[in-house]
Amino acid sequence: MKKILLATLLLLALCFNCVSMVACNNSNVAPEFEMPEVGYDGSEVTINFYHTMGANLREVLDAYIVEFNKLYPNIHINHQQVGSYDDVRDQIKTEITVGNQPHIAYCYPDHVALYNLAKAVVSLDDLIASDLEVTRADGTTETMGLTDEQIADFIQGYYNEGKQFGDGKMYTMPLSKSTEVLYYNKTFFEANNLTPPTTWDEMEALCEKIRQIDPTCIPLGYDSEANWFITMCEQYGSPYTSATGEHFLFDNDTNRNFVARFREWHQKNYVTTKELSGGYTSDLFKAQDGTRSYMSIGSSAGATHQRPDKVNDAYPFEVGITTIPQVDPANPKVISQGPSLCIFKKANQQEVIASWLFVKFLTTSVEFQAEFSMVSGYVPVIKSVGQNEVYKNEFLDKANGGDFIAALSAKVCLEQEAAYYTSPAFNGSSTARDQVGLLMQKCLSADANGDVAAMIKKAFEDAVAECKYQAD
Amino acid sequence: MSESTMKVMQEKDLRKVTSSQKAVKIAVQFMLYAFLILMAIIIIFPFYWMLISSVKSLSEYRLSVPTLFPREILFSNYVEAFNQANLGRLFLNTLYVGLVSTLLSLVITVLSAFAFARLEFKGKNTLFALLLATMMIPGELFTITNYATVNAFGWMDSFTVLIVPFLVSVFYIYLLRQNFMQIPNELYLAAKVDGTSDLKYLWKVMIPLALPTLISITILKMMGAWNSYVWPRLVANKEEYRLITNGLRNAFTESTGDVNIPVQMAAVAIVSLPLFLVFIFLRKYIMKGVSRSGIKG
Amino acid sequence: MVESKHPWKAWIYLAPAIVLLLIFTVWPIINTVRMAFLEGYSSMSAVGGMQYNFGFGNFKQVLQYKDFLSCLTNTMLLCVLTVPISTILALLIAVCLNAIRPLQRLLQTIFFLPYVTNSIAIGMVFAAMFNMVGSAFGSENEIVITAGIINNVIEFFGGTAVNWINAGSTYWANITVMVVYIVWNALPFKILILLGGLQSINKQYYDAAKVDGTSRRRVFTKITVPLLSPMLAYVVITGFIGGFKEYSSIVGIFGDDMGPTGDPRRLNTMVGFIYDALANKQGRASAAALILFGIIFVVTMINLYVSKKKTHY
Amino acid sequence: MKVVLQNLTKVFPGRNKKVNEEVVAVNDFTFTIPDGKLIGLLGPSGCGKSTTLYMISGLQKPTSGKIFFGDDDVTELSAESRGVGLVFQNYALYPHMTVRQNILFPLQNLRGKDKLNKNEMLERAQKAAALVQIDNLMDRKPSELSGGQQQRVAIARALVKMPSVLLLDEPLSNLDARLRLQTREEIRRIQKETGITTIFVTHDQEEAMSISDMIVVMKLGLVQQIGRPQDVYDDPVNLFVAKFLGTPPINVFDGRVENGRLYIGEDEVMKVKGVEDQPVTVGIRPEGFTPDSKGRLVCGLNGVEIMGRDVSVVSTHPASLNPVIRSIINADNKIDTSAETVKYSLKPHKVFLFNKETETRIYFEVK
Repeated sequence: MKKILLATLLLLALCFNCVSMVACNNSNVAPEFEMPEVGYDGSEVTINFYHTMGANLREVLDAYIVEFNKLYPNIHINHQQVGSYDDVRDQIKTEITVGNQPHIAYCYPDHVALYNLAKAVVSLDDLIASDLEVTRADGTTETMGLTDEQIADFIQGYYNEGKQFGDGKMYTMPLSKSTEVLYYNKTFFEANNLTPPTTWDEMEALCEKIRQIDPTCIPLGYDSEANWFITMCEQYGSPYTSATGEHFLFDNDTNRNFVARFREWHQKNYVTTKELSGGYTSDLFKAQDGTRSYMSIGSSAGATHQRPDKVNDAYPFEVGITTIPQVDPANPKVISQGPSLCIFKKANQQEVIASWLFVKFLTTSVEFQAEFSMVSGYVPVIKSVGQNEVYKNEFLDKANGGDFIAALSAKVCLEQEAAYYTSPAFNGSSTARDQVGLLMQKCLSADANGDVAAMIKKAFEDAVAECKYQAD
Repeated sequence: MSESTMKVMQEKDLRKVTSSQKAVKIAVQFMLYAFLILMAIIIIFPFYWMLISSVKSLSEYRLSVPTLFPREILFSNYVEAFNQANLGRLFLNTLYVGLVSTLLSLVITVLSAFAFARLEFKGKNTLFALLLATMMIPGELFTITNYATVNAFGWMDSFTVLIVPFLVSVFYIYLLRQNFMQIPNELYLAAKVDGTSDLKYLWKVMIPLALPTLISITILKMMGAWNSYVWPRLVANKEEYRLITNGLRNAFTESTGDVNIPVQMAAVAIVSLPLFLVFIFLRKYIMKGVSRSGIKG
Repeated sequence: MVESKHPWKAWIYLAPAIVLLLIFTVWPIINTVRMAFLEGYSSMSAVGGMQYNFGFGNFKQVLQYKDFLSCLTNTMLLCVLTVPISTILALLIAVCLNAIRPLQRLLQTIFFLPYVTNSIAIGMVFAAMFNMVGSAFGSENEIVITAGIINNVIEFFGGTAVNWINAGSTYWANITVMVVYIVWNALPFKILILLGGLQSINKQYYDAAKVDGTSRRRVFTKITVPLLSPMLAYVVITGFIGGFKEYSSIVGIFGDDMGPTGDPRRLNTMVGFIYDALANKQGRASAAALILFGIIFVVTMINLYVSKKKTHY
Repeated sequence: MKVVLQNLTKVFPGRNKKVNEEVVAVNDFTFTIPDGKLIGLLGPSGCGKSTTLYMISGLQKPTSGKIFFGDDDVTELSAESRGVGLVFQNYALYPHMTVRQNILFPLQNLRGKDKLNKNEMLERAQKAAALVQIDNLMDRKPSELSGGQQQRVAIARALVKMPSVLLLDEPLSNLDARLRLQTREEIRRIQKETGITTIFVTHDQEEAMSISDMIVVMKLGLVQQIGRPQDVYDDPVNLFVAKFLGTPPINVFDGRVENGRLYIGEDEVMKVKGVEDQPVTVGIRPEGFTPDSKGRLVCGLNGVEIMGRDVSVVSTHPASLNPVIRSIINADNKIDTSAETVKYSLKPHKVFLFNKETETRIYFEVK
């Protein structure tokens, strides 16, 4: 045994010597994208696309790949569901280190910030600006880039998300989006003559009232602690993070104050969250007895999960959907989330261009956007979908709090189009998001030992320290 | 000399001595069994809990006072778990990877162990010590570099990548070498005198004698394939190469909302069952393999 | 041993093993050491062409990190608690098993069962058993709904339910659960080794002791334990090495957050720390791994030294 | 203390559970071991001698029968209450204890009023060690001792608690030939000095014969013969005992008695009075041959081995049941080694006749 230990030391010493010998860097970085003069030359390429789509969405995608291939028969799309968003990120992360990344991927802004450490993502500005003409298989042509009308058709909040990286460049195209909406038990509200709140002050009063009506209830459930924190920052206009300079700005009095306020709410059983209740708050919202809630703030894409199960072929109550409460209803802020698409650098520029053509097809095709939205419950990213006849007639116009709840949710989202915000993305932005979520959980539930302010102060400081450590 | 003993004997009523001795013996046996059975219940309870939970309905599972015997037995959880995860394919993949890697691993292990146990060459002991030293380094670290390596070899998404990187286990070499060392050297000398080749000797003498160890290694290796999770997830995510643990895990992370624990328990039970069966039938070899590693440590 | 006429022959036998080990074990180790000393190394930014200084920056960052100490203390605490408890318990069980005839094999099989399980899967079972509130709010008219079986047992015996692992649970409650689970997990191997050791003790020692009228306790302390001391040393040393690598059992109970809701990373360990850093900060992860290795090395040395003093013959 | 064995029987259940075959290890053993004597239990392996010893020690319980120490029935008493000292074949010295700790161990077990204080214990341990002459090795570990020294430690450990009976299981089997001779004298000496009733088990007849006051010859669980070594040697009750005792072993021939004359093969070798005509097995001790040109037993001469004072003559005879006949003769008797045959006359008291079937002794009158 002693011998083994000595040998181990020897081995390590040996390794140490080797280090100097292998200090070379295995640079797998793909070359910067440069637009070839010919644009797309029609060459045969295979494009790998990583996403998280379930089976029903893959069907939609497959159908539109067929459509796309009518225009570009030589671009073969090979798509793959990798798992969750995090799985996509982790998979690509490891693949980038060996230069094996896909061409296109579902992404969140912080993923792109991470990939960009390796300078792996193509900046889309040149492609968007390009006025090269591309001839398609059916003889028609299209502009390589985006026309002004196409750009204007995007919901601006969604489109601008692609530019949140601090260098002014555009890296992602929005594919389908969601936000947070307030679901409320319309039947209950009407029976008790309540109106959905528009501000947080109204919310507080409302919660008190509901607690009087049903003392065992928790009136409000807020699914995502992190979204809650970040949205409050936006609504108050207080700093959260910055893409440049000092990144982590969220430790300030405004933010501590609203956290302290929500802590009181939690103590009074006004509110709970996903982590604190141990499950999506829709479970409470849908519950028919026991502890239940009458309002739930959750993803607009999850509307069907907020609908109670049918009893005797009828919904026990009707669901109402509205914008989440605001600090200033005149200047509303709601979060923008949902997947975007990014394109990775490749040695063969034709592959990049082909990827772009496909991304452009998915994001600007009204038919695809409409169908994808209807199947997924996500919101389309272009406004003209609202004018699409099928979408309008078969979907939006039928919106109600029962069978067509997804449409109702989409409708609310489309109506608040001006309110979308996105937060800066940089290396460490996801840590910040995680940390403020944890901070909310902790501050709402932890035993303060009598000194709430001190506990909150410590939690904020810890969160900032953790963010800095992770970003360092 | 015997006086003192005599006195003791006379003072005691012999019959009393014997009967009290018997009583003590019975009491001690009783306590032994009580302790062991109590511990056995504690050990086995989680498995029982898993099994009963796996056949409960979700509402029964959530009762405030859990039932120790399910009111109704729902095998539908198993069907659901099985369907959700495409278990048939996963089973086959895992079996394939397990068998091939076991076979190759055995060959490599036997050859190396033989070299370390019977052949003489310069630097043997140093090399062996170095090999053992690698066992002390946390294996988690190998992942990043190995990922880059297999990718450079172009092995991504294949059975190769699931099999080759873990073919050599220093631990198995060590185990088998210890076993080979116990085989008297005279047998080898006799074989040499008879003109038997090394390979033939290995095949005809060493392997039969070390068979229990080889069986133990086989089982441990198969168990490894059955339980592996981190590496396959990283390098072979395509459905056609997916292994059982990953398949199950993926099947349950995709669903939104809270997990249906009874179905999850059913899945855990399905994954655990083959191992239990193997264990029950080959108990002796597994235990021998594991304990041999210990006794010679 | 036989002096071979062809020394190269041994190398042919060893070739497959050595080639694979060089590629998949030795090279990763070398690479790890390299990454540990490249300040701020991450494989992503390395691809991006970043250049790194050679130095101790990663080690400094790891050691100065606010949670490093808690990872270390968690790891140490779990080691110091679980190794003695599991060893003593395993010793008792092994001795008892060795003293009975009927049912011995059945019980032996049962005690070995945890060895053939996936620690993450069975961790989920334990988590369910120790749960305070159910995974969601159910149908009864109170907030605390599904108490896990453990709390039911406690209440059955007149105690009050303890919040073991849920939001707001105390650190020591968490540690208790971990200790129970880790001990449960560690028992089979230890029992097996110790039982094997016991069975290899020559029965005549016990006959001799019996003829000499030795009491059971004295037989245990003066004969069994000393004769078993090499095996005891072995299980303690491997227990410590394994203990310092504790990770998946905590994931099993608490999930990837390594702590109760509202206080993630509370129970993080050294290996957990390494895994956390492994995602994006490979330099730091490597440095932490080397630190862990150093600690294991020192502890093993101390163990060996002590066991040399304490094991007899 | 005298030890009485009364109809002692030990039956082991068969290994094979399905076939209910029992093994009778000891069958109806009755014997009184006089106080202060050295008794050797002798027999080939599997004859039940060790089982008998273990029953006396209390480690094994007899199936039936009784054991008395003095007048006390100890049959149901467990080993620790019997106050016996037992020395194991492999000594069973605790490897983790020094010689002193090993010897002290039994004393430290004493409880109640037998309990000794530390000094008394040390003193007694020292005395016991001195008795077996290992008092200079007290701080060594057993692994640092030679086989003979370990043996002595084991005896000291058995003696230190002043047992009423000392039991030795194959005490010499693990020693090399020279040590064996030396140690057996040692055992004899210690036994005489302490006067403890001592029973030892051996498969080596020479060992048993050389030091025992009495020997018990056993075979397959049955006692064959009990007696003083010389008596048993000179007067074996059956062929087995005759064969088992003596080196070189007894020479066995096919023979027959006709008209009061004993024939070995066709050679009429001597007169045997009072024996009916019948085929017999003849046993002749090696020292029972006298080379004699008028001898009736004519053997083919194979060779002569000089053993110092004696010579061993190796010869053959068609009626011999052994491949060769070995006879020990005084070196004064000159043998013509070049001759093809050697003729013997026989010493009648070294010739035993046995029934061909039962192998029991057939006595005849020696003139």
